[in-house]
Amino acid sequence: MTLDVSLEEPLSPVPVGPVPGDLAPERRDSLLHALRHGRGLVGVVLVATVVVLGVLGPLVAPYGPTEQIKGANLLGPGAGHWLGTDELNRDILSRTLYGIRVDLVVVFAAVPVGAAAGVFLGLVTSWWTVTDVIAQRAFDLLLAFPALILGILLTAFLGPGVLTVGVVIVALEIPVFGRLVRTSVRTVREMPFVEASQVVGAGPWWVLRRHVLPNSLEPLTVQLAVSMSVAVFIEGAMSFLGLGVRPPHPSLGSLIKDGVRLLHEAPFFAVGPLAVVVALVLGLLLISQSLAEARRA
Amino acid sequence: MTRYLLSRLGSALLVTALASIGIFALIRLVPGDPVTVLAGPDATPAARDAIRAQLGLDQPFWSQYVHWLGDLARFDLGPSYKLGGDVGSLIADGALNTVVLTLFALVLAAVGAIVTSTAAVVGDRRWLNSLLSGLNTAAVAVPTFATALVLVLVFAVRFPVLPAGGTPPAGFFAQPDIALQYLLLPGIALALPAWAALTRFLTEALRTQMRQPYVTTARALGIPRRRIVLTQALRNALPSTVTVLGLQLGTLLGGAILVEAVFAWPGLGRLVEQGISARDYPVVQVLLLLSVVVFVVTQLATDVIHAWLDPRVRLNGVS
Amino acid sequence: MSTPVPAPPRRRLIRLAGALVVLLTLVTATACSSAVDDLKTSSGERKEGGVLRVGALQDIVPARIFTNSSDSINVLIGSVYDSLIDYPRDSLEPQPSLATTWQLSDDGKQLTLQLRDDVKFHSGRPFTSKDVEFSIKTWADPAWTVQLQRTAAAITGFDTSDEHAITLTFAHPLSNIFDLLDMLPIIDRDTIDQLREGKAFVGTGPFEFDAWSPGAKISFKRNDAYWRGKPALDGIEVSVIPDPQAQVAQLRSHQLDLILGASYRDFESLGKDDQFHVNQWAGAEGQVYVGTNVTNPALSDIRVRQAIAYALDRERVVDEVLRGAGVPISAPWPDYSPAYDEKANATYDYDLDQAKKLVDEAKADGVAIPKLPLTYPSENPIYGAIAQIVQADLAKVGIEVELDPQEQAQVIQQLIGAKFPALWILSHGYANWTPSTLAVSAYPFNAEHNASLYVDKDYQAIADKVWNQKPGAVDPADYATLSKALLDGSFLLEIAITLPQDASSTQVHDIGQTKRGEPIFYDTYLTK
Amino acid sequence: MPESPVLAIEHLAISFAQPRPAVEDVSVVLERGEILALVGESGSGKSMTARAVLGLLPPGARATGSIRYDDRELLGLDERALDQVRGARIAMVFQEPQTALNPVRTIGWQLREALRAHGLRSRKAARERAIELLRAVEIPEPERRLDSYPHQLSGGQKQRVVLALALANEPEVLLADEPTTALDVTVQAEILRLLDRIRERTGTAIVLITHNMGVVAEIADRVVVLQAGKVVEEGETRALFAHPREPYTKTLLASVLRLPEPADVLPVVAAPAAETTPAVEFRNVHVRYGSRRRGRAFPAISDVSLQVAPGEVVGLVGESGSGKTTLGRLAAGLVPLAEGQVLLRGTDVLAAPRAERRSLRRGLAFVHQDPEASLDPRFTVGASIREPLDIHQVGTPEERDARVAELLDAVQLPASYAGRRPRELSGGQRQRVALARALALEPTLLVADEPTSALDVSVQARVLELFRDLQERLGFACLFISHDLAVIHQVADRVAVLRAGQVVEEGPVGAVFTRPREDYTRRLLDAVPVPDPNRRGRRVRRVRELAS
Repeated sequence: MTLDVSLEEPLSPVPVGPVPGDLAPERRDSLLHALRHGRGLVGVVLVATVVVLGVLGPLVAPYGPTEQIKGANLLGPGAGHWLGTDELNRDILSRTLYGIRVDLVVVFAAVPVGAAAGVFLGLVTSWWTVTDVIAQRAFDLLLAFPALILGILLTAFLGPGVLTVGVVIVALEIPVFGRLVRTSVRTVREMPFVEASQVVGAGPWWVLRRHVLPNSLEPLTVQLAVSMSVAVFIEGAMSFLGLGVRPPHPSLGSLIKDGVRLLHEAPFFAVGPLAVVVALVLGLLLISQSLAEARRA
Repeated sequence: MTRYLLSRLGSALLVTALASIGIFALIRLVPGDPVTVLAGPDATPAARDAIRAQLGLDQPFWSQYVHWLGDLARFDLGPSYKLGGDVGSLIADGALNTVVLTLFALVLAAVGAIVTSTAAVVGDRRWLNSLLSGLNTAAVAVPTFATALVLVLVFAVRFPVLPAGGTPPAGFFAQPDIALQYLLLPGIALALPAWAALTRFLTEALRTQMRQPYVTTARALGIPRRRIVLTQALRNALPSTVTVLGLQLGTLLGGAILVEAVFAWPGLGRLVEQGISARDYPVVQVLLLLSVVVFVVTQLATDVIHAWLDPRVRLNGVS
Repeated sequence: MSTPVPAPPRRRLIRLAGALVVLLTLVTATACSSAVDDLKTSSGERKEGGVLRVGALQDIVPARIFTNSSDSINVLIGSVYDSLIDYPRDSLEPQPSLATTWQLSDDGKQLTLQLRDDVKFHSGRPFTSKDVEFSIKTWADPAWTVQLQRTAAAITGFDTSDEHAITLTFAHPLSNIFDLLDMLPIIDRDTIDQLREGKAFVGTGPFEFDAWSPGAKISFKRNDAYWRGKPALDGIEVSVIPDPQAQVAQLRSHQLDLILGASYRDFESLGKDDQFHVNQWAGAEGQVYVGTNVTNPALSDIRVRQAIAYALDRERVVDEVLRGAGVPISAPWPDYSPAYDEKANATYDYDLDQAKKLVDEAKADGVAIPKLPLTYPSENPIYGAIAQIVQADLAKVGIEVELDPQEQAQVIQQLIGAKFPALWILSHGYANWTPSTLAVSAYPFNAEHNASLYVDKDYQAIADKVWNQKPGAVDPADYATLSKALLDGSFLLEIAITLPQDASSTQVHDIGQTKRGEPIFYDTYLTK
Repeated sequence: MPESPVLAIEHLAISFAQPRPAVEDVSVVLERGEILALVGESGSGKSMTARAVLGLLPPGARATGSIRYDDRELLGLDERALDQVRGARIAMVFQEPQTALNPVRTIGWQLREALRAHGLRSRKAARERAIELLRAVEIPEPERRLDSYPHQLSGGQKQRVVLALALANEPEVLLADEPTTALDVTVQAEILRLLDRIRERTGTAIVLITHNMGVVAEIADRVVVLQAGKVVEEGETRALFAHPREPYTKTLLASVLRLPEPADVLPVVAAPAAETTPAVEFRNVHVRYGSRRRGRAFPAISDVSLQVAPGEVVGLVGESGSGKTTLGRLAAGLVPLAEGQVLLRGTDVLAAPRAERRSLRRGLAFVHQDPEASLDPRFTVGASIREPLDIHQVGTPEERDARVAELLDAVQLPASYAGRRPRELSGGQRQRVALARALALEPTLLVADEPTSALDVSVQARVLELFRDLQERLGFACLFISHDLAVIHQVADRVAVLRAGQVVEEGPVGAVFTRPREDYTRRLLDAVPVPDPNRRGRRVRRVRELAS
C-alpha cells in the first residue's frame, strides 16, 4: 500500500494523547522553577536567611556566645540586649546567632551523611533478594526505636554533645533513605527502558548507576528537605532532654530548653531561638512541599 | 492472603529475635555499672560484690541471655534493679499510661485528619485550602515541646480549665469524663504533628483518587461530588492511609517521651530514661524489646488491615 | 425530573463535628466534674481531714530506702517511721521520741535508753527493745549502704533484757552516736523482706504506707493509733514528677498542694505570689562544692587548688543560681555547728588577683596547666549553671576548663572509684551534724579513702580523734584543727550551703521538716 | 414534523490554562436514536468535546459556544444542575474498563449508587433493577455478579458493567469514548453488537468516539471527522467511506491497514532456510509465573517450540493472556525459563558460559510497547541511543556519537534530535528513537512487543513502513508481537497464533490469514472490524454463526 505524502508526522513536539489532568509538556527544570516561585521561594528565602544569620552571625553578634556580662542577670529585651540576657548574664541574641551554627551543622552535615549512607546501602543491597531481605530487616530494626529512645541510648555511650546528635540523626536517616531508594530500585528496574538495557547486557551496577540513581534524585531531594526539618526537631528535642550540645556552647535547642524553664518569669527568653527554629523548619517544609508538588505535576 | 500474612509473621518474629540479642548486648556495652548506681557512693567493695552476685551479673554473657530468654518465655520479667518492684507490673502501669495517651492522640489525629481532609476535598475552596494548608504547616513547624508548654501555660496556668499534667487520679476508666480532661492537653500536643502529616497525606490521596477514572465514571452518572468523596474516594484512600497511620504510631511513641516529660505523665518514656540512667538492665531491655515488638506488631497490623480493606488482596492474595 | 436531594452527608458530618465540640466543651466546663479544683479563694476555715497532694522529683528506691537520697524517700521515712531521739532542726541537742530518757556511761562506751511502752507498729505489734537492736543491726549491714554504717557497726553489744529499755555497748566512744539515733528509723523486723521488695513499709509513725505504683505515685493513710495522737490529715499522696516545671504548673493549677522539687527560680517567683507559700528549711542544709583530683599533675600543686578556691565567685552563685537560698562558705559548717568559725569560713573569699598570683607562681615553677575537664551530672541544671560560672572565672585567672556533663550514674561511679580526671562539681551533706560524721562518713571527706585521692596523716589523725570521743565532749580546738586541715588541704573546695525549699498553696498549714530533710506532716492541716 | 435533535453542539471551543491541543470550533448535531461516530487522531479534540457535554472537563479548561440537550442549554450549568442531567439524561462510557470501576466496591454497590443518585432509594428495588441491567448487558449469572468486585471480572465484562451503569437511568444519549479500544478483537466485536442492540431496543442515541475506522464502518450511521479541534468533514457512513472529500479523511482511510482477502493472496513460494542456524529457537519451552516453591506456579507458556530464521520476521498474535508477550520476553532473557531450551544462534543461552552469554546478548534487542516508558526520561535521545554502545564500550566516544547520528538518520529523525529529551518528542518519534537504540549494536534478533499499538493509525503506518524498510536493509531477524492482525500482516513473513500459552497455528502470514486451519484463528480474523460499511451485514452474520 502507499501512503499519501501530505501526511507528515509533525516534527515539532506534540504531546501524546490529551489525558485529563496532565499538564504542560514544559517540565524542564521544574524543580528549580518550583524553588523560584510561590511557596518554594518563601522557603528558600527563610532557609537562606537562617543560613546567612548562622554564617555571618559571629560578625554581627554584639557579644561572645559564652561571655558573662557583669550584672546583666535575666534582663528583658532592651536597647543593649535585643533579646535580653539569660540566667548566667549572657546576651541571648549573640547566643542565638552562634547557636544557629550547631543546627546548620546538624542539618547540612549529618542529614546528608545519613542520606548518602542510606542511599548507598539501599542501592547496594536491594538488587539481590538475600541482601535485600537482610538490609530490610536491619532497617526495620533501626526504625523500631523511636528517635528519642535512640538518642537516650546513644547518649549513654557517647555522652551529650553535637556528635551524639549527629550520630542519632545519621542512624535515623539511614533506614529512611535506604527504604526510599529500595522503592526506587524496585520501580525503576521494572521500567521498559531498563529492561531494554538489560537485554543488551547491562549489569546491575550499570542499571543502578545510570538509571536508578538519577531517577531517584527527585524523591530523594524531597525527602532530604523533610529529613532536614526533622533533624532540627531532633536537635531541639535532644537538647530539651539534656542530650544535646555541651554547655556553655549554645544551640537553638538548648536555648529553647533554657528558655522554657523560665517561660513563666521571662517569656521573652525562648522567643528568639524558637522563631529561628520555626523559620528554618517552615522553610525546609515549604521547599519540600513545592518540590513534591513540582514532581507530581 | 493467609500465606502472605504468615510470611510477614515469620519475618516479624525474626526481627524480634535478632533485636533481643542486639538489645541485650547493647545495654551491657553502655558504660556505667548498675551495681555502683544501686549501691550508691558509700558502699564498700564487699557490698557491691554481694549486690552483683545477687543480680546475677557475675555470670557470663550468654548464660545471662539464656536466663533472660527463659524468664521471658515464662512471662517472668524479674525484679527491677533499682525500683525493686516486679518489672512486669512496673511496665504494665507505665505502658497503660503511654498506650492510652498514644491511642488517644492517634484517634484525635486520625479523626481530625479525616474530617479536615474530606472537608478540604469536598469543599474545594481556595480559602479553605489555604487555611488548612497554613494550619497544617504550622502544626508541623512548631516543635512539640513548644506547643505542649504553650498549652499548659494557657489552659492550665493562665486560665485553669484543664489539668496541667499528671494522670487522672481515679484511673482512666472509673471516671471517663475526668480522664478525658486529663488527656486533652497532652493528647492535642502529641496529635498535632501526626494530624498534620495524616491530613497532608489523606488530602493528597483523596485528590489523587478524585483524578481516577472511576470518579469520572461516578460523576458522569450524576452522583454528587461530596457523596463520591465520602463513599468512594475515601474508601479507596484508606488502605494506604492505614499504612501511614502505622508509621505515625512510631512517631507518636517517640513524641510521647517529650509530651510525657512536659505533662508529668508517668509513662514508658520516663521509665526508659530512668532505666537507662540507673543502668537498670531488666527494665531497659524489656522496654527496648517492647518498642521493637510494638513496631513489628504495628507493621503486621497495618499489613492485615491493608489487606482486609483491599478486596484485590483479600480475595486474590495479590500483595 | 428533579429528584429529592438526599440529606447531604457533609451536613451530617458537620452536625456530628459540632455535637462533638459542644460535648467536649460541656465536659470541660461543667464544674461538678472538673479535674481542676477551683481553689483560688480560700476561706481560711480549717478543714477536717483531707488528703495532702505532694509533688516529688524522685521516686523511692527500696534498696536505698535509708539513705535520704530522694524526696519521696524523705516523705516516706518522715511519715511512716519514728526514731529513738529527734534533733531539733537547728541544733544538736537530742530530744525524746521513742526513747524517753537516756544515760551515757562515763567512759562514753555504754548508752542506756528508756523506751516508750505505749507504741505499736502499724501491724499492731508492740514496739520493744528487740526492734531497736534489729534496726541498728540492719543499719550496720553494708548492703543498705547507709551513711553512718561505720557508726552503727561500732555498736558491739545490745542488752535487751528489758522490753522497754536497751543498753548499747560501743567499741570506742562515738561522738556522733546521737546523729545515728536521730537518723535511724525503727523498723519492723517481721516485714523486712517485703520492705526490700517495696511491698510494705511498716513503722510506728503518724501515717501508714498504703500503696506504691513505681514511677508514679505513693500513698499513705492516717495512723489512728499514733502514740502522739492521730494526725489531722486523712492521708498523703505523693506524685512523682521528675520535671520541676511540671510540678510548678500543677501547683499553680491546684492539682498539688505542696511541691518539693521546683527550681530555685521557681521557688523565688512562687514566693512572690500570695497564693503560695515558700518554706526555707535552715538546719537541713546541703553543700555544693568543687572537687579536685589531687593526683592530676596540675592539681597536685596546692597553689593551683587554692587559686581555684579563690576564683570561685560564691556570692554570685548564691545570688544568681541559688536565688538567695544559700550561704557562701569556705569551710563546710553551718553557723550553728560547733566547728563553725567565721574567720575560717572566709578563708577563700572571692579574690581573683590572689588567684591569678598563685597560678602565675605555680606556672613560674614549671607547673603546666592544660585544659582541665570539669565533670558534673547533667540532670540537675544548677550544676551546669555553677560549672559555667566556675569556667568563666577560672578562665580569668589563666585556668582553662572544659565542661564535661555526664549522667549521674557515671558521675557517681567516678566518685566511688575516685576516677575523676581533674575537677568535678557535686553536693554533699552531713556538715549540719556532729562534725565527726562528716569526716568519717561522707564519701568525699573520708579521711581513709576519698574521691580526691587526698591522703594526709594529720587529716586522718584529727578525723579519728574527733570521732572517738564522747558526744558533746569534743574540744573546740580539735574542731578548729579539723577545719584547718580541710582548708589547708584544699582538696575539696566548698562553694555554698544550699537551703532546702518547698512550696505549698496557702491552704496548707503547719508543715514541718527534720534535720534529715524529711517533711513532717503530723501537724499539717488544710483550710477550705 | 421534523423532530428536534436530541443533542446539538454549536461552535464549541475549549481553551486551557496551559498550552495543549484545544477544541477550536466543533458543531455536531445528534438525532434521536442514531449512532454518530466522532473520528479523529490523538489531539483532535474528540474526547474533550464529549466531556464538555457533561461538564467533565479537566480543571483549568474553559468552554464557549453552546451545547443544547432537548433545547436546554447545558454549558454553564452549575454542578448541582448538571448532576440532574448526568446519568439520567446523558450518560457516558469511558475507554478504560480496567480503571473505570471503583476497585473496592462491589458491582452491585456501584449500580445501586448510580440508581440512588437519581432517586431510587429502596435497596430491594435497586437490587432488582441492577440484576435487570446486568442481564440487559448480557452478563451471565447476574445475581451472583452483584457481589463481585471489578477485579474478579474480565475486561469485556467490566465494559459491560460500565455500560450497565450508564444505562441504569435510561438516558436518551450515550457518549461512548473509545469503548472498545482496550479490548481484544473478539470482545470488541461483542461489545459493538451490544451497543447496536441497545440502540435498537431503547432508542438511545449514541455518540461513538473512536480512532478505528473499522469500528466506524461496523456500526455508525453518520460520521464526523475531527482534526486539530475542528470538524473537517461529516456525512453518512457509506457515502463518506465511498467518497471522502477532504484530503485528511482520505489519508485517514488510506492509513487503515486491511486484512488480506482470500482472493488477494498469491500462492506463497516458501523460501526454506533450513540449512542456516535459526536466530532463535525455542525447544519445548515452559514458563511459569509465581513462585513454584509455594505451589502457586501459573503456566504462562506450555511446551512451545518455534524457530526464527536469520532475517525472518515472525509475528506472534493472540488475545491478551495468550502468552505472546511472555514468549517475546523469554527470547530477550527477561523471564526465567522453567523447562526446555532457548537457543540463540544455535547456542543454549542458559548453558553458555558467562562471557559467551554476554556476547550472545549483544545480538539481542528489545522494543517495548509503551512509548512513554521505553526511554529513560533523564537521558537525552542521543544518550539513550548510545547506551548499548557505552555498555559494550564500542569504539571511541567520537565514533559512538557518529553512530548515533547515523542511527537517527536511519530512523528518519534529524541529527539535532540527539540533544532532546524524550518528553519533547511525540509518541511516534519516541518509538523511532527506541528502534534506533535497539539497532545500535546491529542485532541479529529484535524482539518488538507491540511497538505501534499506542500510536495513531497514520503514525503507525509510517513507523511500520520504516521498520520493514530497516529490516530489509539490515537483515535482522525479528519476533514481532501484536494483537493487531493487520499489523502482523503488514510486517511479518510468518505468523504464530498463540492461545493460552500454546501455539495453535503457525505458517506464512498470507496462508494463515486467508486460509486458517484452526477455528480459533478464524474467529480472530472474523472479529476484526473491516473498514468497509458495505460489508457490514456479512460479517455480523458470520460472527453470529460462530458464536452459536
